Amino acid sequence: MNLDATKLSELDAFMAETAHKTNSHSYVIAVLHKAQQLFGYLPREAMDYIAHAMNIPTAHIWGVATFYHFFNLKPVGKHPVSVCMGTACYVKGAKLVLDAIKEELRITIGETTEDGIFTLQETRCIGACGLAPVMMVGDKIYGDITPKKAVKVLAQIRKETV
Amino acid sequence: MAENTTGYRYYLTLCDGPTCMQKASRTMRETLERELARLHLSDKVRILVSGCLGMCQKGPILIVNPGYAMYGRLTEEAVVRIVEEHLFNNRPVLDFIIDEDHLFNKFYRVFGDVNFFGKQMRIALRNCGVIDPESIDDYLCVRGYEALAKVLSVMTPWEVIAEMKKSGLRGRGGAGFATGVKWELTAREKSDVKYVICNADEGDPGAFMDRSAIEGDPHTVIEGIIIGGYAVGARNGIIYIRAEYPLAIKRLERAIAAARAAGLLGQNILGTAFSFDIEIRLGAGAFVCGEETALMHSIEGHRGMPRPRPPYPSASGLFGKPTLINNVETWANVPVIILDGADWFATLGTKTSKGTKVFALAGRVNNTGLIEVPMGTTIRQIVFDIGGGVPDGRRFKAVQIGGPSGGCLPEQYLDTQIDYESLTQAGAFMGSGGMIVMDETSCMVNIARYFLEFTQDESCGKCTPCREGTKRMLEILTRITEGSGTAEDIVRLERLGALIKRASLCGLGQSAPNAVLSTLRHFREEYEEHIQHKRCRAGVCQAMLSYAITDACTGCGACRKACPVNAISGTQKTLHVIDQKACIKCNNCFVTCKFEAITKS
Amino acid sequence: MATPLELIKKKRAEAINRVISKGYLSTKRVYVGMATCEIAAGSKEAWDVFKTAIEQGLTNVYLSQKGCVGRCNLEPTVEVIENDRMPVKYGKVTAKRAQEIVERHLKKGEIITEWTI
Amino acid sequence: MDTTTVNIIIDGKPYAARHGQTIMQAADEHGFHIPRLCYHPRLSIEGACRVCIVEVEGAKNYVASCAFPVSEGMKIHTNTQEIRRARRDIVELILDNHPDDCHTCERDSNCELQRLAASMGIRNRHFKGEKKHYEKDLSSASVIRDPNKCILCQRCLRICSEVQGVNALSHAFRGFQTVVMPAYNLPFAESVCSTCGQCINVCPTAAFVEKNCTQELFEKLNDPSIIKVVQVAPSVRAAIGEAFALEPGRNMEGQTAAALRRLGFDYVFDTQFSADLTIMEEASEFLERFQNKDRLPLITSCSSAWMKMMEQFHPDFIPNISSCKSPMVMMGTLVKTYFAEKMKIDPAKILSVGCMCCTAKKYEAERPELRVNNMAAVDMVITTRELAWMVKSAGIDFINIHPESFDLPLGLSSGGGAIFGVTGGVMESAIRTAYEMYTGETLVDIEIGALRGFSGIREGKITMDKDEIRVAVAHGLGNASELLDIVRKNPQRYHFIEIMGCPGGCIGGGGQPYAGVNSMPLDENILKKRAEALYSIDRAKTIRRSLDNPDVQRMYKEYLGSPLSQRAHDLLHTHYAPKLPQGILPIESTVK
Repeated sequence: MNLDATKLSELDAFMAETAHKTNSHSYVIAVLHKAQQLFGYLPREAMDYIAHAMNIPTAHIWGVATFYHFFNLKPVGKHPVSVCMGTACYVKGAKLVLDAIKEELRITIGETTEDGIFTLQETRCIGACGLAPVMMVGDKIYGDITPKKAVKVLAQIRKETV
Repeated sequence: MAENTTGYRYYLTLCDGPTCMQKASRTMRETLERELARLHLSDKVRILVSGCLGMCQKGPILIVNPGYAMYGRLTEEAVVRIVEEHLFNNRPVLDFIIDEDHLFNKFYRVFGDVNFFGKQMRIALRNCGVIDPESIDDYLCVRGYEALAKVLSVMTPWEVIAEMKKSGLRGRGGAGFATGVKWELTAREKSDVKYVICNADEGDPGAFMDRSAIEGDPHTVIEGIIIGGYAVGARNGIIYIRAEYPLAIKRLERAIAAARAAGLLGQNILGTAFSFDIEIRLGAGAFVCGEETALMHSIEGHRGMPRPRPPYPSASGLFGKPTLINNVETWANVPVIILDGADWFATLGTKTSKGTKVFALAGRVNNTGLIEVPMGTTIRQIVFDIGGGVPDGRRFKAVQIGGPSGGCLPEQYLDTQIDYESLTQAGAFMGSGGMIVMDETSCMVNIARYFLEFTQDESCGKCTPCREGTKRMLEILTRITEGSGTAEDIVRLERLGALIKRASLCGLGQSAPNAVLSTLRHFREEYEEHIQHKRCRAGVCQAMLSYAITDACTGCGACRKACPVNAISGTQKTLHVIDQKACIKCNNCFVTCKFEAITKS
Repeated sequence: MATPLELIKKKRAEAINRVISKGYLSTKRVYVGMATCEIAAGSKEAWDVFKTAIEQGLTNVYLSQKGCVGRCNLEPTVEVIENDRMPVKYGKVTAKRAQEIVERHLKKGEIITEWTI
Repeated sequence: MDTTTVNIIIDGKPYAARHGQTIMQAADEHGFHIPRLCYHPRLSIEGACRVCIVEVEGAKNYVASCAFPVSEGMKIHTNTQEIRRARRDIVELILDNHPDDCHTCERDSNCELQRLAASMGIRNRHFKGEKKHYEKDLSSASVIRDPNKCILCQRCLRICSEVQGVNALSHAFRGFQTVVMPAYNLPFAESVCSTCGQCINVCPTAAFVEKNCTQELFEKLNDPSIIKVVQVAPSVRAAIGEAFALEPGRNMEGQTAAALRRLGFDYVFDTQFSADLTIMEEASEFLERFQNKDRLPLITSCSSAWMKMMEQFHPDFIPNISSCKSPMVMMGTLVKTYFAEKMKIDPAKILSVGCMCCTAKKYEAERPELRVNNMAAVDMVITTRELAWMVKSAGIDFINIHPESFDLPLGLSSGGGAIFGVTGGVMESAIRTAYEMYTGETLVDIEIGALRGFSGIREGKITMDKDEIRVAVAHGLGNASELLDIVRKNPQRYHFIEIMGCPGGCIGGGGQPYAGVNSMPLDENILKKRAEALYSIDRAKTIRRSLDNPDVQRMYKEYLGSPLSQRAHDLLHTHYAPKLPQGILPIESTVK
């Protein structure tokens, strides 16, 4: 896979900003954040690119990228779907919502639907406990969600996307 | 719950701290009630009793809202005049008003939401929900950065440290190490470079104190950090914050930029020789990075895995340099302590735990939310007075304090005071301040399993007890909740729990078994029921449930349609039946039925 | 040379002036909760309603955002402060409710008691 | 070093310790051997396995003795019932996520975990549950990676990064899912792994083992249509005794030759012979470059892990690398040419086996550019460990066997060939020969002290006629990279450099016997004894310089002509090319 040249130059610019700082290597997590923001996930080529640019062994980059849950190692669907599994949401039935979504989309956590529309993620508390249980599609938060409501919302989004 | 704020003309807050009590605040109350009745104001004025307001030398204290008139050194004669002149004739009595420019008290000016806020005392969160967090002007208006200016004008770093030590402030992130001592240890190290870190990697499920504090009042945290930098001789500050908090990050960035522009950060702060700057570093979704050595590894660009201590960060921390780490709430307390004084701060709270503590109150409680209460407040006051008790007429069962590292306390511990030692003794943990109320519909085994699943998932995998041990504990708990536990499983849980607690490398591992150990201690019978009688009294553990349809069934057929495995049969308008063998206990029918005709037991 | 304390007092005075010049002394001050939780609950929509109302000519109103006060189950919250009146805090302020608050409270001075906290 | 004395109490009795020591170090000095697993004296402290926990009075929790410093008055309990039980439970937890296949495991009876479990007295298993399951990685020619056996002690990745500077490995994922793997979970063969095999050396279990080809070899040895030829590297004889529980440092040259014949080899040759040949070529190459003012420093090429690393990490040094093939490959080449011609054997019928202290030689043997007349120069490489196992398996009484000599014409060697196996040895040998080649005089002081010992980088000077030759030696790939950095900054600093991929040189190779019951892998005292074995072979020889080896001289006369002749060039020299993936050398402290 070849990385998009425009995005790559944006990544270069970001790395250049950190390069002159003291302990510049320590900014690798920030750089990975930037790469994920640009590419939607962390393609191996991007990690390789960063490794060479920052002079950090690839195994080390891989170790960091796999340690933190925030980083996606596989491409993500157009609409990332996440169900909050924080305590408040859990107590109010988030698990049932998650199960319903799994069944509806026929994928499990970390997977993307075949049509590339949805990726299912599990998330820690997003701080909207008053609205528990909560589901997020992209940046939009759906509160007081039930298994049925969740399925309906997703169906609607799929219809709009296709 | 919605309180009619306009029904009363005035709200009075009467300080009920021990000193004020001694100074007869109780007789004041009687006088007050008598006078109000005399002027037929009883139903127009609401009297609230607050915890210690920390102005003991001027007590007893009475605050009249709206308007926020604070009366001090009350005497009976003063009360009579206040009722007559202020409450009846609407003219504040200037003679008794004390002019206190305390920082914390800003809060009372604004909130009439008395049930919820009456027992609270806001220090760390004093500006949250009061000022515009994106405006440094707003912050300056409420004496923002005055503590910093004071420190730079009239205090040496050692005086600042002495003040912090005197205040009795302890780390709000977990174990409660004395903040002043931590500062002193870092200050004593000789090094050309030192770091000051704000730990905002709040990861407890159901806790959002740090996010709220930063989103609501970022400058307070920043001011605290700068003061810390001055005290320990650092020039570099770092805020390590979860990437999952974009708004908080944005507000911090804005606040830092504004502070720089105002000469409050950067070179020669406020024209002095002191220079200091702050940068933001993002976490990336790892609970263990709340542990200080893991956090530093993460800032250094590594996997967030803890290392053995010593060396402690104060001696060898970030990039091997002396480092001071405190969490958001701890930093937010600093400016208040500097401005209002350690002596005042030390009057708040209990013998060993001073000041206030923020909690995220959630679960089966009427008023969920973020609260700040003086140390020493009882759990009962929080759950029932502030939280408004358990909804739907259900029975309180337990409260889980301290998130995944904490423990569950049953009813008989409701009168436990909030302080580090009392909570630990009871089997809970101050933690960063998650507080989840549970009623009879919560299964304690399932709750323990939930928290263990969390810590197990968040284990970094470095040390054996945590990596392997929590996995085994989770397997055992899962078996118990699925009805295949054995009597030895309890022994195994206790054995593993004790091992993990004492042998793990870091605080995450050491506290991981708490959820299990505390429920085993206080709710052992529930475990035994699950194992011996295959019964979950809360009706949560699906494997132990059986669903049945009662006579209330109208034969509408909704449950039949909702059942994914066609386990429900019945013709229209006749009683439906569930085939127990086919039922997968998915709960769909139970949710679907409009007539409460489906029971689970 | 001015001490830091003197400097900060000067800065505060300037800040107060700036806040006042933004209309702080207006008769009604409206604070909309704008923390993550509030925004998730829909406070941005409520904010837009107030903002639009002011742009369309609503006067004597000072609009500001604020952080979360902690009333999770009642978010989004909006607070209206008027001189010499008990501050009023509204809970669960949807765009629709915001519109009514504009019409009834801000324009006519009526406190919509059933929505107050 | 801080020498302040600290008084401590271990298990109720007072002892003296030094300020700055860890509890484990202090306890070790007083005869307390606290059980340990992830600890390794050459590596950074992890405190991860928690096996070495002790109780310290006043501490809330157990402390890891490998990491916790002693302090005045500290009261330590290493052996209470409670701590024994805690340690036992920890080891049990490790076992619960470990395959229960000890009897069929490569490390059976040689496994640190097994020994530990035995010492804990684990008789029941309480916490059984899910075990991890991963595919073995068989892609590498040298090293097999089996994550199922891994107990996450992190020794492998620490040695790979801290000692070797290769950083081929990292933890990936976390918690129960943590696995040690190369970047992107690619096959090991596609990584920057140098195949040095140090991960095998330090692994307490069988998570890393060499690619074993003993069964295949046994089969071939039974095939009468094949002429079986074997060569033995210098370091094998210095270490193989340890695999038979002999004390380290015993020279088992004769026993090895005899055992190889019992195993069925037709010809048993000595790699030390081709080491002498290497010196002839390399010394000549050096002098040629020196006199022609060609690119210097010349860097040795006999370590195959170093060669792979060089191509991936330091391709800018390719012009500096000696074009000489390694002694093993020179020997293999000559077996299939010179020897075959001389014996009138069809070289295609020859099985050429290398018996090496090294796992990287397995990779080297497969390099296509080293083929000779379209045949592999070396068909198969077994390590010292594999040889020891074959000897045992074949029922050969290795300890009591009557020593035998190597076969001629490829079995006679000088002392200079023997010391190839220890760091600095190649340089020492080369100087012995080059001096005479250059000056026409014999070097009197033949043992060059400055080049001996185990410090990571060593320098020396020798005056030949009026010319000063500055040389340097590095062992371990991490030191090699450090030395090259010095050269990058100051290209004129050295004329000649020896680099060995493994700590201590070949004697510390990735194919050497596992550490015994009372030692740690790569124990420096054991390395010293192995080195001494080779030095004493050298001392015992009358011929100590390669150019005095009469069989080498004969070979030039009869077959090769002279060093660097066209024929020598065709058969004994090779070339290098940059390889992917390109390695990355981090600047200090970027890796943890």
